[in-house]
Amino acid sequence: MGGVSNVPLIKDGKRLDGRKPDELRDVRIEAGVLERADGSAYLEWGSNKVLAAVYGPQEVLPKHLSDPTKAVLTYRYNMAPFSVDDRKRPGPDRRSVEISKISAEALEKVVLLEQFPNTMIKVFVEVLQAEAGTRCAALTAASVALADAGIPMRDLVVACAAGKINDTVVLDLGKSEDNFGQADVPIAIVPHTGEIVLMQMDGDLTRDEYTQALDLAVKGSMQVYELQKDALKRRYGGVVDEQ
Amino acid sequence: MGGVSNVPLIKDGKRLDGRKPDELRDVRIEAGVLERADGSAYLEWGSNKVLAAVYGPQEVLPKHLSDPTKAVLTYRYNMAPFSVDDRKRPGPDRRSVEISKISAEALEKVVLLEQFPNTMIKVFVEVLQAEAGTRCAALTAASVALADAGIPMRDLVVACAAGKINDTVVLDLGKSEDNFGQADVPIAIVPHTGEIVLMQMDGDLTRDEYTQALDLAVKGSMQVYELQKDALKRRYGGVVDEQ
Amino acid sequence: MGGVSNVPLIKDGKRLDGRKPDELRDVRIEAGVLERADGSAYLEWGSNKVLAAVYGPQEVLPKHLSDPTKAVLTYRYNMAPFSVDDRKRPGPDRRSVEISKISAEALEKVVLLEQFPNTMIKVFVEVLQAEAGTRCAALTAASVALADAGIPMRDLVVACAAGKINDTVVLDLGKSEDNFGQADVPIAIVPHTGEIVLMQMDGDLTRDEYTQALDLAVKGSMQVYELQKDALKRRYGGVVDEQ
Amino acid sequence: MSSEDISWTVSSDYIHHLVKSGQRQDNRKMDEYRPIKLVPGYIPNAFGSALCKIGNTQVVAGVSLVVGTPYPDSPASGVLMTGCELVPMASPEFESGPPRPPAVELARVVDRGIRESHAIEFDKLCIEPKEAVWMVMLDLHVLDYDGNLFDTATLASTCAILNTVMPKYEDGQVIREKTKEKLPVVKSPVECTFVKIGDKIMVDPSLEEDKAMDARVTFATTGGEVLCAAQKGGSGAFTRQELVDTLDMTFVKSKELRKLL
Amino acid sequence: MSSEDISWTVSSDYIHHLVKSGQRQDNRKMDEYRPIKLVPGYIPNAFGSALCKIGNTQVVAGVSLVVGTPYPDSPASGVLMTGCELVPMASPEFESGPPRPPAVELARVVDRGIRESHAIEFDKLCIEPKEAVWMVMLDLHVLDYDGNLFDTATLASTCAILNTVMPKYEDGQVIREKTKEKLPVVKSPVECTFVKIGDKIMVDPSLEEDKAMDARVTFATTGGEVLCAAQKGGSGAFTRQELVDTLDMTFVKSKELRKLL
Amino acid sequence: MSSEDISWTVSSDYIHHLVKSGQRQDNRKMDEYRPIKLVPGYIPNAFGSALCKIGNTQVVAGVSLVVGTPYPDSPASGVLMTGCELVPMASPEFESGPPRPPAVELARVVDRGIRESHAIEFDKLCIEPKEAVWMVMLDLHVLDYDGNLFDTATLASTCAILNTVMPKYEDGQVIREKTKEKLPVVKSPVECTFVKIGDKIMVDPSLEEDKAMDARVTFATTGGEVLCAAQKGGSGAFTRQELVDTLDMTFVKSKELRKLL
Repeated sequence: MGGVSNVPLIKDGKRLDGRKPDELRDVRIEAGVLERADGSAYLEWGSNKVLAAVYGPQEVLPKHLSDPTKAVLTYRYNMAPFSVDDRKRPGPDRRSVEISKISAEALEKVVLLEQFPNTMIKVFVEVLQAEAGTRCAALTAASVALADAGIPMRDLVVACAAGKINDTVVLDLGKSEDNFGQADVPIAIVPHTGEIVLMQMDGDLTRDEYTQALDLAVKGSMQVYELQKDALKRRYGGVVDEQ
Repeated sequence: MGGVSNVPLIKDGKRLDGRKPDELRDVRIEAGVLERADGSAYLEWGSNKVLAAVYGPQEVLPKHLSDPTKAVLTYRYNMAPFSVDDRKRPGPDRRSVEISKISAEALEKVVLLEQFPNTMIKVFVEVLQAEAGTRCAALTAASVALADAGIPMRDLVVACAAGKINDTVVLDLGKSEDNFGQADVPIAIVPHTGEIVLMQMDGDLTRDEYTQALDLAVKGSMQVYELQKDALKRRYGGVVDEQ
Repeated sequence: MGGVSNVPLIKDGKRLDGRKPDELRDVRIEAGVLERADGSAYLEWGSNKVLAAVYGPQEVLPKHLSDPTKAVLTYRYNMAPFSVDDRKRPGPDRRSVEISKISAEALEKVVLLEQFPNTMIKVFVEVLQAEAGTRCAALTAASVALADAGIPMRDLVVACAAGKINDTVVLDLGKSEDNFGQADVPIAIVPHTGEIVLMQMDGDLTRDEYTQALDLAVKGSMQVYELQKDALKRRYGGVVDEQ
Repeated sequence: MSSEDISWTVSSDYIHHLVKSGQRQDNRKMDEYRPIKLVPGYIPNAFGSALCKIGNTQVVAGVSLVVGTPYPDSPASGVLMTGCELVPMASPEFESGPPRPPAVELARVVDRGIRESHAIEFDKLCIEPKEAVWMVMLDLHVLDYDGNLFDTATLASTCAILNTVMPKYEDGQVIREKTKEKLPVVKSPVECTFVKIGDKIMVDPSLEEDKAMDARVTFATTGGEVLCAAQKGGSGAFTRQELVDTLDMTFVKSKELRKLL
Repeated sequence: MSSEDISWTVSSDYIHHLVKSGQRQDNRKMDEYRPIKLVPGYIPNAFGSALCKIGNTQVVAGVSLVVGTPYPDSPASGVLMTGCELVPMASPEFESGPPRPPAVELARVVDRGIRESHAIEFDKLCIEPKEAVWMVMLDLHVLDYDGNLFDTATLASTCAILNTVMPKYEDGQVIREKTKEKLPVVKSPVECTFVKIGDKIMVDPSLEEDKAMDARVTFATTGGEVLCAAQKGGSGAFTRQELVDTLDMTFVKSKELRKLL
Repeated sequence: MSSEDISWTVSSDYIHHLVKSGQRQDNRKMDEYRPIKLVPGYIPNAFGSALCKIGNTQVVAGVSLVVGTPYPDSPASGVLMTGCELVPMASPEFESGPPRPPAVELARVVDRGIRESHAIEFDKLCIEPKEAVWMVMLDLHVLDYDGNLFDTATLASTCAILNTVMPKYEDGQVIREKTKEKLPVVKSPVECTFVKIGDKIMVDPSLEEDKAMDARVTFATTGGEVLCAAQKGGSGAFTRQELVDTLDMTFVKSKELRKLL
């Protein structure tokens, strides 16, 4: 985050792309888009385009990673080389390793891993076009792909960020807001309980701004949750069991 | 390939090195040249110098690559750092990975892999000096090394290229012909049946030129096949069983 | 080594840091300095700072490296990035691979590996600050860490170097002596037998200079051996069993 | 032998059986492609891109343009570099990590089709001889593998380079902003892949046919019935006549493919 | 399940049991740190360094200064690069080889604390815009892992950058000799880490608590009650209120930590 | 324990038994080399090269000359870089992939013999101080491993640098064409390797002796009875006297080896 910046990002209560402070970018989700994967989802969030696929539960390879008490969940966040302006060298960098780690931990809270001991559930997310907020988009898509694969879960996980620009707490930072803003707080929640399973923050925030950001991000997450459920309903033509 | 080029490569029906269009460079083959390998061959083809070694059939490591229905054949084409003008960095590059893959596939057609389930046959070729046509030289040497190792085969595999220079289809491109020519068509055949087990092409060719190149490369291959058999006869002092 | 050099390194019988030709730098050893390792030692040798840790005997991973006749001993010499003036890229370079190999071989002479078949003993040495002579400092510390871990040994191993500067054979080269000197001969010995278990040399030496250097390095090693024993006595508050 | 291997053996026997009686699993004719969908500019932020679907196989090709040093032996020519990731999303057989032989072969066969057709006018990509040229970074991202990657990836790639626009270049700096100038592309190479199963040969192999195939051949052509690259794969063999016949068929099918561009 | 895994399971059950009754294994209060030792300049040869011990956890941070090219989007700013090796000396679970996810996360969370606090005045590290800037290479070397790496590594790092002196720079060459000029550091970021075990939350987790924890949260703060970075980890969850409460506690404990610098 | 390991154990016992009675498996004397064959210029295209065979061990050394930047601490000196691949062709124990410890040790011991003898006049390899110097890339390619790699590789290497000719250098460009000017080499370092089996010491170990040895020592010498490098290996030990005796023997045998150059 750039610290205090003179770039004007809000004018007359509107953000550069016309959104209100508490307004999400357009989000579109489609479940079941790939032939080979056991479950999949395509998600557009603003200009972000991500694809998530799930394989498993399946045999654990290499075998010594196997856990007799529960399934092992792996998560691979990957950016296509052409997804960003400066071509990204193929293969994992440190940023994607970190995102993969905390995203796997977030999903472990809801997936009923203990039902599938000695197996592996693999989640793959490919970012095809990136424009701020890809970790939230990826995790949101992954959660739909898990449901599409029929993996039993306590609930979906849904992610959304809030941030601070021009000293104002706003929802879902866009690209220039991410570049010139003052703080970003991506979170992921379990919608039915409001529990927070992923949370990062960078920039600078007072205690009050932080609580505002948390509350706003939860609110945004709940809106995206509706779109997740819609996508699954469209796919399965019925009512999703909300347990 | 350089496309249409003004470099004169044929003059008065002769090529720069004095060869006729359908003439091979000198080829010299010797079987059984290494102590440690189970089979080996040394081959000079023009200025190319290649050495092939075979180990196996032997235990498969790592074990999960083992196939209960047949032997696994691996092929490693490798260039010594000093084999080319610009020092080659040690280790496989994409070109040698591709050559290794299609060369292994070519040999799989003739080696009686089904006689050795759960084993591995390893073929290693080192290019010590390279001057156009190393993949054909390597595969030709590998085939002799397999025979020298006593691995049962339906037939040898023999490789040779044809190409196009100055709008003429010619046999076995040399280095400057490779650099300034219009097309190259390396193939490998099973001599007894004439079947084609390796074929690549780059440059530009009409349908007729392509068929001419195929026929010329088959003709060249049959000449090299005689030298393969000679090498094995010299090594084993008798007649090679042609089954 | 720089060959014949005009840099004056000895003046009035004293070296640049005031030492006499046969004088060691200050050496300080402390055993049992880490919580997690099974054995450990911290050693300062002049400005060198090294830390050694030992784990084992423990299960061999991967299993196929297991030896049914004895324990496998591994040794990892590693320099921290900030240990040298020009930041060292993390990870093993060729120098540390070589040092690790010959140091493991030196320890294999004294550790009673045959008492622990099918296990692994791992020695790790981290060089935190480097100033000539780190391989000797590391091996000396490793040997104390092995004793601290309670691994049975025939004897400790102790290492020290001699070298040649300004045509004089001297003990334990310092940094500028290493840079501008004429030869360096690091050795490691088994003190009770005087046997030499590690020896390297570079620079130029006549036969007589070489034997002088060997003898001087053995003498230095015996002094350091006393410090190793002191460190173990301080740790265990009693007399070390010298078998 | 894992259960997956066994299921492929069963499937492979079935395919061989079907093919012997002149049929394909999805009732296609031997010379018939599955439905093809091509989306130019699929990644709007990239300088060039396309999504291609043949049947359920999906490949995205994206083009990045960077400034680099030319090769010493062609100091005034741009450079093409083709990379391929067979990401594990696309198939249970694909694994993370550096490209394995199938990914390397795919990238190199697609690259050869484009390079050897002289589709890109590399001499127009020189900025300063010996010093700076445009490097065309073509990245293939396979999202779903349901057979015939070569033809799908080549269609996506040719479509992507055809819609590539150049970035701005000012004062020795690349400005990441699109211009109206297009990447100079003058040919439209496409590739046709055939597999041989038993003694039958068919175009556009499905996943099951890819697995069951004895041998595979791919021809890259430009317009005007000119062959510019070829690659045989698989542990089986072709006769000379089969290669000539598949090349003839290639000229026919390529025209259909080229119409999609 | 190896014998080590089993022993951890037992230990973890024990920790859960203890915590339920409001106790910690070493009798600490929930908001109490273990003893902390900080040795500035621990590696005299380095341009900046420190050893930090919290309990038995030991981390050395070392700073190297090298001249490099700035990033195109900040052509007049120095660069911070934070690396971390979890060397196998420090724990039986750590392995040699390229950094694994826990090492990457540690390096990135420490880096974020320093970077986002704007502790280093990067604009003062420009030598020649677009051409040459100082790169601050911060290397974390974990020697003994007994819990709570984040806070230990951050204390060592902040202490190291605070005592870093600049090398000489003459005629476009770095002279490896220390000057009297210090690295321009204007803030003292510290991090506080809490773990949640069952429904209890405690600061500065021991090794056993790190293993037994359901969820972890780390807050980086500068003086003046400003939050500059945060990271949640672990497969458990926090409520909104728990995050706000731990942040409040962070402001209190950070003052204590900052006194050590 | 695989069947190969068992066969080596048997072979090793046999060798120990033989040696105890003062014999070697091939009836050589303790101070006798196997037949040596040296082919200078074995790779005519390389700037320098040689094939060396000692017994059935075969090593090719090749020299490439490239222009590079000098090290900051010797800005007017050329650079020697020695690489080694123990390609899997040469022995069933060698594996593909990055060099393992034995390959690293081999490359470094050969390199040290050449470097420390001051055989190459590095100060004559400066093109432009601080900017450009010749880098001598010496690559060792082991083709058949039948014992005693160190001496074989060093003979091949010294022979290769002795026959190395310089490329053309015009207008700041290397022209890959040989000149009449030779690489400035003024010494002929060779290495002699001994192994200790039980209490016997013998020169030029065969493969079986390499496997059975307790300890190994290598001395590199130049003419005039000057020692320039040494390396002890193996898990056994030498006495002081043994090291002095083998060094004396080295001076004798080195003269024989040097005659082959």
